[in-house]
Formats: sequence, C-alpha cells, structure tokens
Amino acid sequence: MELHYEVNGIRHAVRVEPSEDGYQVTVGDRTYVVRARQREEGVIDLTIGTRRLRAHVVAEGPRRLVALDATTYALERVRPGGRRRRLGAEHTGRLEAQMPGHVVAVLVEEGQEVEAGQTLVVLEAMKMELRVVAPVAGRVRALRCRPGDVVERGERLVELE
Amino acid sequence: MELHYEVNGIRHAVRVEPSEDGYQVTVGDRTYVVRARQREEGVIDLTIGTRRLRAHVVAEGPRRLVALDATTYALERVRPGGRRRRLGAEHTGRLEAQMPGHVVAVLVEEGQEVEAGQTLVVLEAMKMELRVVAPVAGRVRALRCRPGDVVERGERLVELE
Amino acid sequence: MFSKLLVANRGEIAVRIIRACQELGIRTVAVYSEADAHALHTLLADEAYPIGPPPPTESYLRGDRLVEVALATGCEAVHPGYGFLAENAAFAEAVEAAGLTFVGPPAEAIRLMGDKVAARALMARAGVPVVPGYDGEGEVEAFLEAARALGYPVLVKAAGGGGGRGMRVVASEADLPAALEAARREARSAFGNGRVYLEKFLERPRHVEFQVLADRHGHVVHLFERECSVQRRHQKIIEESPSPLLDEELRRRMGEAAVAAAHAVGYVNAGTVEFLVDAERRFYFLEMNTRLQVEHPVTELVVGVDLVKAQLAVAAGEPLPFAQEELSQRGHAIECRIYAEDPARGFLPATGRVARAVEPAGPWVRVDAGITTGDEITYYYDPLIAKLIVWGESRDDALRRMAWALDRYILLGVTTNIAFLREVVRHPAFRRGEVTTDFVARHFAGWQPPQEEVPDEVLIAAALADQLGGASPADDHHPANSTGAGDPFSPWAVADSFRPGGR
Amino acid sequence: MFSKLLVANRGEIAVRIIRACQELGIRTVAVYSEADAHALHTLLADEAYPIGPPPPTESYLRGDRLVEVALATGCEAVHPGYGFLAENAAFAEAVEAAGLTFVGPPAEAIRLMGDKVAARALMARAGVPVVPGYDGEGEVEAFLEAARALGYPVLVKAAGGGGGRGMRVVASEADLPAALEAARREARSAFGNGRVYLEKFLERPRHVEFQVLADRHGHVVHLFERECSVQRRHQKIIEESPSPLLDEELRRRMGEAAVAAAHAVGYVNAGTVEFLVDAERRFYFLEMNTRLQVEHPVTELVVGVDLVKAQLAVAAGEPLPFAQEELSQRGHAIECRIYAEDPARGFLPATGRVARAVEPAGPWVRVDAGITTGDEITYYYDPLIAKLIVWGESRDDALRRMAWALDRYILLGVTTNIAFLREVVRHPAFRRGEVTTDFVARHFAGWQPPQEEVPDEVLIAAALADQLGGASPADDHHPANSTGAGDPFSPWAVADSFRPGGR
Repeated sequence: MELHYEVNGIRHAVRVEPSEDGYQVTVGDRTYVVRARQREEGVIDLTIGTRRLRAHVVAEGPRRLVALDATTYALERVRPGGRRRRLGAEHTGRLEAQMPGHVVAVLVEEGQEVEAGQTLVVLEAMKMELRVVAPVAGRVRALRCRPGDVVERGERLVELE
Repeated sequence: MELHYEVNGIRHAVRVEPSEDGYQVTVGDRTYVVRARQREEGVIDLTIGTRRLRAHVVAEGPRRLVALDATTYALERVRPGGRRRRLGAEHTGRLEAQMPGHVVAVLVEEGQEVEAGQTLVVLEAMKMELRVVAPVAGRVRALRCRPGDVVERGERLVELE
Repeated sequence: MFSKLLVANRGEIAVRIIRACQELGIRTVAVYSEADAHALHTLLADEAYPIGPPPPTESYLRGDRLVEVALATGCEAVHPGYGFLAENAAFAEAVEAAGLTFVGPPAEAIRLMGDKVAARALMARAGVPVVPGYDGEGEVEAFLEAARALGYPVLVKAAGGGGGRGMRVVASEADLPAALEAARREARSAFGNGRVYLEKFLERPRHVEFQVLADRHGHVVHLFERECSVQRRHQKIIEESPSPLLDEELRRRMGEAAVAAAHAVGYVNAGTVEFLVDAERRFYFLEMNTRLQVEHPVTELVVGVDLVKAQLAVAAGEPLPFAQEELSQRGHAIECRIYAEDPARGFLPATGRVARAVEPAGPWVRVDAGITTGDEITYYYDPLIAKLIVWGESRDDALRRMAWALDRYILLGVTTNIAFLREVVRHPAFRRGEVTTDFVARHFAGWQPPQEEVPDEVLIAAALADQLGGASPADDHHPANSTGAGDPFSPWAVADSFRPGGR
Repeated sequence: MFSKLLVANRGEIAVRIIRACQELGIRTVAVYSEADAHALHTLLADEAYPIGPPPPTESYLRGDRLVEVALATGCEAVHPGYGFLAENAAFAEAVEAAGLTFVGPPAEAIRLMGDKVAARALMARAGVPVVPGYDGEGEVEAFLEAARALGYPVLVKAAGGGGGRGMRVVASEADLPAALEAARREARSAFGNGRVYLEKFLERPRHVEFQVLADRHGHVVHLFERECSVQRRHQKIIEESPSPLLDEELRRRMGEAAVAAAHAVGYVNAGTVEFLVDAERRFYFLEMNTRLQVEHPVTELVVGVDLVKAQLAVAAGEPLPFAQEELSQRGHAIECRIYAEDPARGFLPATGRVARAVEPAGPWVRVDAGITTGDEITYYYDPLIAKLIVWGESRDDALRRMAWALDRYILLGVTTNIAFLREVVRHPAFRRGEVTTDFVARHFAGWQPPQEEVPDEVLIAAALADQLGGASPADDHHPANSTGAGDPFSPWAVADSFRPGGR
C-alpha cells in the first residue's frame, strides 16, 4: 500500500508492506524494517532498526499532526496523483484584523482625515491589545466595525481612501 | 435501549433514552437527566443534574471496569434475560501454589514422612517468598514440581497421604 | 477554615485553587461562561454554575452574579485568582458587603495600588524609591517641562493601566503633545480613566519582583524575589527565582522595601511588589499587584510555601506560621508560560482545539494546566495553556531540566510558543543570566521556527497510524447526542476515499 | 561526566536513571528481557538490547551479557539500580575489570555488607551499636546458650539474607534446634550460604534508615533519615522523612553512626544504613544497603538533592558539592509504593495487563512509574507499578496531599494496593505517627476492601460508554501485524451480540 503526504509543498510517497514481524516501509529510496505497536489511541511506539520511538499522531480531516522527538510536524494526506489543496490567501492589509478579538475602541469617524500612523481602531483579545493604524494619510471612507463587535482574523475594519 | 450489568451477583438494568440535550437514564426506579461527553478514548465526562463527574471506562470482553470518585468497580455486561457466568472455583488447598511463581526449593522427597507445619516447597515470585507447608502430618506420595519450575496459581505441587 | 468557597475565575488558576481546597477539605463552587461549559475547572469543582455568555464582561466580570452564586450555594469565601475581578476594589467590597470573605487584600489597598499615580506618591512617602517621573495633573506645558528635566525618551503611562497596558515610549519633545493626547483618549476608552503620567524611560532595565505575604495581625514577610525580565509585548513569558542579578545585600534591601510598601498600604494576603532595576543596580518601585501572580509557583518551589494555602489561611484569620528569618531560598526554579500564540507572527494569539496535550512528567517538574486534550482555546480569554515549572539544585540544573521538559511537552492542534521557548532557554545570553526586558526583542527579533526537512520517521509514523487506524480523530468531539456521530468506530472523515486500516 | 551509560535494570528505577542521564546529556543503553520488549525503559533509552528470556537468572542477572552489551555499545559506566545485580560484588568487579565505571560502591564494601555476620562484627568494632545477638559458628549448644542469655523470642537470620528474607522468629528453647536446622537448609538453597545467626527479637521496633553519600575523596555525609516502619511481609510500603519519632539529638547521634558505618567500610557513592529503634529510643545497626533505595525520593524532596545525579557525579570522580552542615531537612515527604498485589489475600502479587493508568498530577506530587497504560505485569519481576511521592510543609500537609493523590490514582485492569493505602494514610494511628514494624499486622489484619453498593453514577457511566462506544478496549493490544485485528474501528469483541453504539 502506498500513502502520500505533503509537507511544506513537497510530496512524499510512503510504501508500507506487511512483513514477517512487522512492516517494510519505503520512503523515497530508503527502506526500513519497522515494528509498530499502538499503545493507546493516538500513541504509536515504533522500532526502526535499533531505534525506538514514540510518536503521537492526530488526524484532522486529511491533516496529520505528528509529534516526535521534541518537534511537531503537520502533514497533509493526499490522494495518489491528486492535486494540492490551495492554501487560503494570507490577509496582510493593515486595515484588517490581525487576530480574532473584539473591538475596544473606534477612534475615528467616517469622513475624518487621518495621518499616517494614526490609530484608528483598538482591538483586544486574550489580554492583548492591538492597534490598527493608518498605513498612509487619507480619509475614512467607511467604518466596518463598532466598539464591542467580535471580529475574525482577516476581517476588514476600516476603509480608507 | 436497556442495558444490563451484574455487580457482585446483583443484576442492574439501565435504560438509556436520548433526550433533548443528552440522555434520560433510568436505573431501577430512579431517573436522571444526563449529559455526556467523551473527552478521549475511555474518558467520559458526565453531567448528572448539577454534578459533574469524570469516569474512566475500560471494556475487557463483557467486563466493564469503571473508575469514579476514588473507587474502581468491575461490572459484567450481561444479556437481557441471560444467565450469570459461573465463577471459577477458588483453589484453597494448602498444597497448591497460592501465587504464580517459580519453585526455589523442594525440601522433601517422595515417600518422606512430614510433620504438620513442615515446609515442603519454597516458591518465589516478584521478590516474595512463600512457603508451602504440610497442613497435617503424613507421607509425601508424589512431588509435582522441581526447583526452577514455573508454576501457575492453583497448580498442585505436592500430594500427601 | 472555610467549609465552602467560590472560585471566581477559570483556566489553570481556577484548577490550582480548587486543588488546594480539595486538600484542605474545602468544598468548591466553580462558575463558567458558555464557552467554558466543558472546561477542566468545572469538572474538578464540587459544583459548577453558568454565569453568562463568553465575553468576560457578560460572565467572569459580572461581580453581581458571582456574589449571587456564592450566596445561593452557601459559600463563605470567594477567591478571585488573577485577572478578571482580582484587582477590582468594588468587587472586593461587594463580596465583603454580602458577608463573604474576599481571599485577597482589603478593597482600600486594591484601590490605592490600582491608581498608579496615587501608588507612586504613597511609596515615595514610605521611603520606597520610585522611577523618576511626573505625576502632575497640569497642562501639556507642565508635562513638557517635566519631560525636559527627566530627559528623553520618556514613558507616557495610564494611571488606570498596569502590566504594560496603555503605555507608550516618546523619543523626543516634538512627539509628546500628540502622544499625551492619544494616550488620554485611549486610556479613557480602555480603563475609564483618562489620567496619564510620565516616567523616565529606563534603558534595558530588569524586572525583579518580591512576593509578600501579610496576615490580619500586622505581620508582613517577603518570600524573596522573582526575575521576570523575559517578556514579549510587555508580558512575562519566563520567570525564575532567585534572580541571577541580585546579591545578598541588594536582595535584603529590596525585600525590606517590599515589606515597607506592604505596610504602607495596610496590606493583607499575598501580593507582589514589582521593581525595575537599572544597569547601576538601582531599584525603583514599579507597581504592586494586589493578588496572586501567574508566576507564584517559582516562589513556592524555592521557598517551600504553598501560596494558595497561605492565602486561604490568612483570609481565614490565621496568623502567618513563619517569621522572616525562618524563610530561605533553596535551589532554583524556572517557569515557562505555555501560550497558544505564534511567536513568528508577533506573538499573536492562536485559537483552536487542543487535539492532544501530553504534559512532561518527572522529578521536580510541575505543570499547572487549565487546558487538556479536547479543550477549545477561544479568543475570549487569555491564551495561557499551562505553566511549566521546574526546580533544580542550581540555575544550571534547572535550565537543563527545563530544556528536557520543553522537549517532551506535546501539544497538537494549536500553534504554541513551545518551539520558541526551547530556543530561549538554550540561548547563551539566557544561560548566562543576562536578561533584560528587551531580551526577546534583542535576541529573537524576526524569529522563525526551524524549518527542518521532515524526517523519514515522521512519515513512517503517519503512514503506520493510517495503516493501523491509530491516529486520534481530533475534529470529532464525540458529542453524546442521539445521532451516530458519537460513534468512534465509524472511520473519521478523510478527504479522499480510502478507508483507514484498509490495504 | 560520562558520555554513555548502560542501565542494568528495568521498571521505574531504569526510567528514573534514564531521565537523570537525559538531563545531563548522557546517552543511555537499556537492556530488556523478552517479557519487557515493549517496556517504558526500552522506549526512553537511546538504544535498547535484548538480553534473554523472562526469568531474571536468564536476563537481568546475566552480568556477563550486561558487560558485553556495555562494551559493544561504547558505554563508559553501568548503573545497576536496585535489586538484581545492584548488591552483587562479583558483578561490580566484572564491570570494573572491563574498564567500565560501576555507579555504586567498591566491590569490597558490597561484599562486606552482604555478609550480615561480618557486617555486624565490623560495625561493633567501629562503635556502631548492633542488635544483641550471637554470630558464632558453634554447634546447636552454643546457639541455645546464647539464646538463653538474649532471652526469647529470638530471630534466626541467614548471613546471606537481608531485607527480611530468610528470617524466622523462635519463641521458645524447644523450637530452636529445629528452626536452626530448617533455616540452614533454606538459606543454603535460597542464598547458597547456609550460615545463620541469632538476634534478639525487638518488640515492635521502628525501622529508621539514614541515607549516606560518599565521594572518592574521603568525604562522607548523611542526608538524614527515612522512617520505613509500615511494612507487609517484611517489605516497606510507606516511607517518610523526617521520622515522626526522632528529635534533634537522636537524629544527630544516628546520623553520626551512619557516617561512621560508611567510613568503616570505605564506602563510596549512595548507600543506606538501616537501624532498628526500640521503645526506649535505643538504636541498633540492622544492615547497610549498598545501593540506591526504592524510597530515595522522600530524601530528595526533603533535602533538595537529586540522588541519582549525585551518584553519577561521585562515580565520575567529582567531590561532593556540599558539606554536612550545608544540608538540612525542609518540610515533610511521604512515599507510597503502588503494588500489583491483593492486600485482602495476604498481599499476594497480582499479574495482568494495565488497561489504563492515570497518575495523579499536581503541585508537590511526584510519580515515579515504570508501568503505563498497555503494559503487562508478569510474575517474573517485582510487582511495583509506581511510587507515589508527595511533599508538604508539614507532616499533616503531606498526609492530606497523599490522601488527595491516592484518591486520584486510576489503575484499571490489575488488582492493586491503592484502596488499602487510602485507608492506611487515613488511619488515626498512622496520622499520629505511631508506626512500628507490626503496624499493618496490628491494624489491618484481615483487611477487606470496602464492599460498597455500586452507585448509580457508575452504571450510568458504563451504559453511556457502551452507548457511545467509548470504553477503551483493554484486551485488544492493537498489534501491528498484518491481519485486521489491529483496526481499532472494528467493534471490540463482546460476549453477546449487541453492537456498541447501536440502539
């Protein structure tokens, strides 16, 4: 059986064949003799050669989160020959919420002229305060939030012109 | 749905009915409104009225081991109307192994006369030493073990006459 | 001692308080918002009651409801934890007015220390050194003059702020008027108090705080210091005790100042006097936190005193069981705060469901966690997942143990700062104890997690988990509803059509 | 310090040693018998090698194989743990002869203290009080005469025994000749040494032992005492420090005797001098354990010294980092040994698979476990599952914490002594510190676990687990073989035909 995983945009094929006392596993051009034992749900003890490892594996849909040797890895299980999932575009605009939270204060009004660097909105989430500032001088065309609103990351808060 | 459990020879019927926001559970003539949430495999959080409990439940065949509030309970799931499982007879003879272990020493020979209280065999398991002594005076008819043997609990070691 | 107590908090500190009460035989009542219906603290308490929707203003900050629940359930005392209402004088008054005991200082001490300007004045009168500054209520001109005398840069701070909130650095005179204006506006909006004051900006100070404990009989002791200089966004992430900076003489003088501060304000219960220490080893009163601190465990491990139990004993009227000279520091303790946040993106908070939490365990390793496998981290509350605390015979020993423990802390499903902390505790400057409050900015600006090649072992583990069907299905809450969704034996959904365990 | 070390043991102590090495950056090699192929210590070590079939004589007692593995893997040192080869002088010699460091005392010290008769003589010469007795090699007549002088009852003990093994009480002169004969025969068979000796039988003594630590440079210190009087079958089940019995003066005198004992035998590394204390508070040397003790953690928590790390440092030639006067006791620590055994049936060992182990966690609660969920307990080895250790500011505080922790220790699938320990730590005599070595026999003879009605909540939990399919299937090992048995999504077998989760 061949399984495919994608990590950081690179696809890896893993071939697993049952063998005498465990599995023969091939990753790329490397073949390993592996014994595996599921100790409890999500905890797999592996013997690879003389190395013994404990991996924690969690599945979230096609995602596989693996914790091994002090590091966490996120893999995506993909169909053989299938296409990569497109990642959502990153929201980087400075007038969008950089984190989910709630609006503590709106410091400008619609139509108001603002200077570059002026604080427009104060967001708060989990004890952290984040100021949304004007990237350039301009005029506030529209306010998309009010004090007390709960906003999601990436949500547009203010439109400047 | 009605489920049946036996504990210490007493049978309990538990009726579980899905309800608006959880279950209605009836034990004997008592009915409870219960919300349950499986946090991870074998760990169930229950809300029974205003009480919140965490139970650990393990299934071994029809056995159910339940840990709740500092105590462990062993239940046996039984068929509605089914019969109790017969418990294996307890081995109480003093010439049988009271624990699994290995034979450290055999202190008598076949045909030898022994006194009441005389040590016949020394067993050892897990750092513990156990002496098998003659319950009454008599003669050793047969030895069923030798030093180094591994014996199971209840295994007959010596026959007296 | 009390027979029943309401825990007016959530998360790890609620769990910590409940455990202390369990040992003492005090029954506990938990409260929870709708977002916390399944939280650990609700499960551990003897009773748990809902108090409102997720936003704190509608639940954990509703002092009226908390008092109502405490009275209805027959509680005798209320422990506020930290955050939320812990430093709210009106809440402390409401609790006492209802005939309940507030496990904390008198309302008057909270109020005094909550007004940073009044606190500075009081400390100065009590002979405790304060950071040079200007607390006047004058016009912009007076501030400009004071700033000129102090020398730039200066800090503009909100009288109602604290813990780094509502604070801005002003580098030159030209920027001061606008900064004052903006700070006042924001302070009014954020704290309901527009008053601001000036402080000289100390270059690369250390943050060293002293734990104090006072009973109702006029005894005050300090339990030595905590070094809390490793911060991000003006909030602590690593704390330790003893401070690598202090020698016996400075420790003694600062301890005496901390005790004097507590006496000056008529303090009772546990509190913390925060100091800044400058490069010349001069120390200045910064503020007093009139509550239990997040980082209290490092003191507990080094001094050998259970601070939560001590709080309860003092609140119940018991005298302190020890005098100053009976207290001493042994070994070294370090705490790392495990946050759901992304150190590579400005430490922005992260949310999500903890698919798996496995805390490190071993001798002298302590984890105070409020979040376990299956819990949701929402944006309503502080993103603190747990505190990892270790003790060692020496600082080196504690550092090695912390590195060991961080390497074994497994948290899957949310972004955390664990990988970041691993590098901090191994950083040469940190190992040498050279920590100032700009440590993170100096040494970890633009930090990115190591982008390693995925080892074959990881792919093997994933493949065998899929082969064995052995990965835990994180996105399935196993809700106990009446549909088939709660059946863990149905294969969890995967994007493509293969069946886990199939061949 | 060493760069690589072989751990010649299994279970919790192997895990403890591996963890200490991990913190110090020492690579570890584990060994295992066929019964331990999946044991925790094999997983945690950097490498693990099989050394034979399950019986100890064919695996963990095969010193030759252990040395072979150590050499083949490039180890520099061997840590023997306790039990197995820890007090085997020939093994210590073989290790040193192979050019490896034995993390323990010189072979000569082991040999001397291993011969209980020789040890008694040496101690008497060193001015350490010993239990009055007769160590002669004479005929029965000489024993009879000596016993008459001592007064009955007397103890017949094997010179090669120790830890309560090969010991019998003789109540009257008529029984002595037969007892000597039987004891000699059994001692020959069990220890390969038929020599026996007499000791006066002390009525209801206390078992108090002192931890000593000695370096290769002639320095010896003691780390105070452990009270180990709660025993069953002459083996300890609860240990604590400080002893409720000792006052400062007796503590000082016993500590000095312990140090004198260590000096007399040229001791190096960690060891324990065991004393009996009679009702008149006279103390007598009982034996010296030339290794780390099971109960070492109570000392670690009270004195603040990591004994395993200290063993490694001393073995590497480092001098002790502290003098006697720098050591002190702080607070109180208690250890309960969690055994797979049945207290209601004479504490007979139990075997089985641990279907679920959940250790209690909280401030000042430590669990040293060698067995976790999924492990098998076989009859080949000691039935110790884990050690539960707590620290508290006072004995009362520690007792409350221990009761709290025992209530939260979950072990499903094997019979354990947890329910029994819960009652012991709550027993009024134990709470008052009135423990003598006959404590269990006096207060818990014929003990049976409480037979409570099964609460409705338990039935509800079982029913909902069945309804949700949420009980963990304990009897399914999830073996990674090529059949379908490893698929956790197939319902676990139940005796009757209903399907879990069905309605």
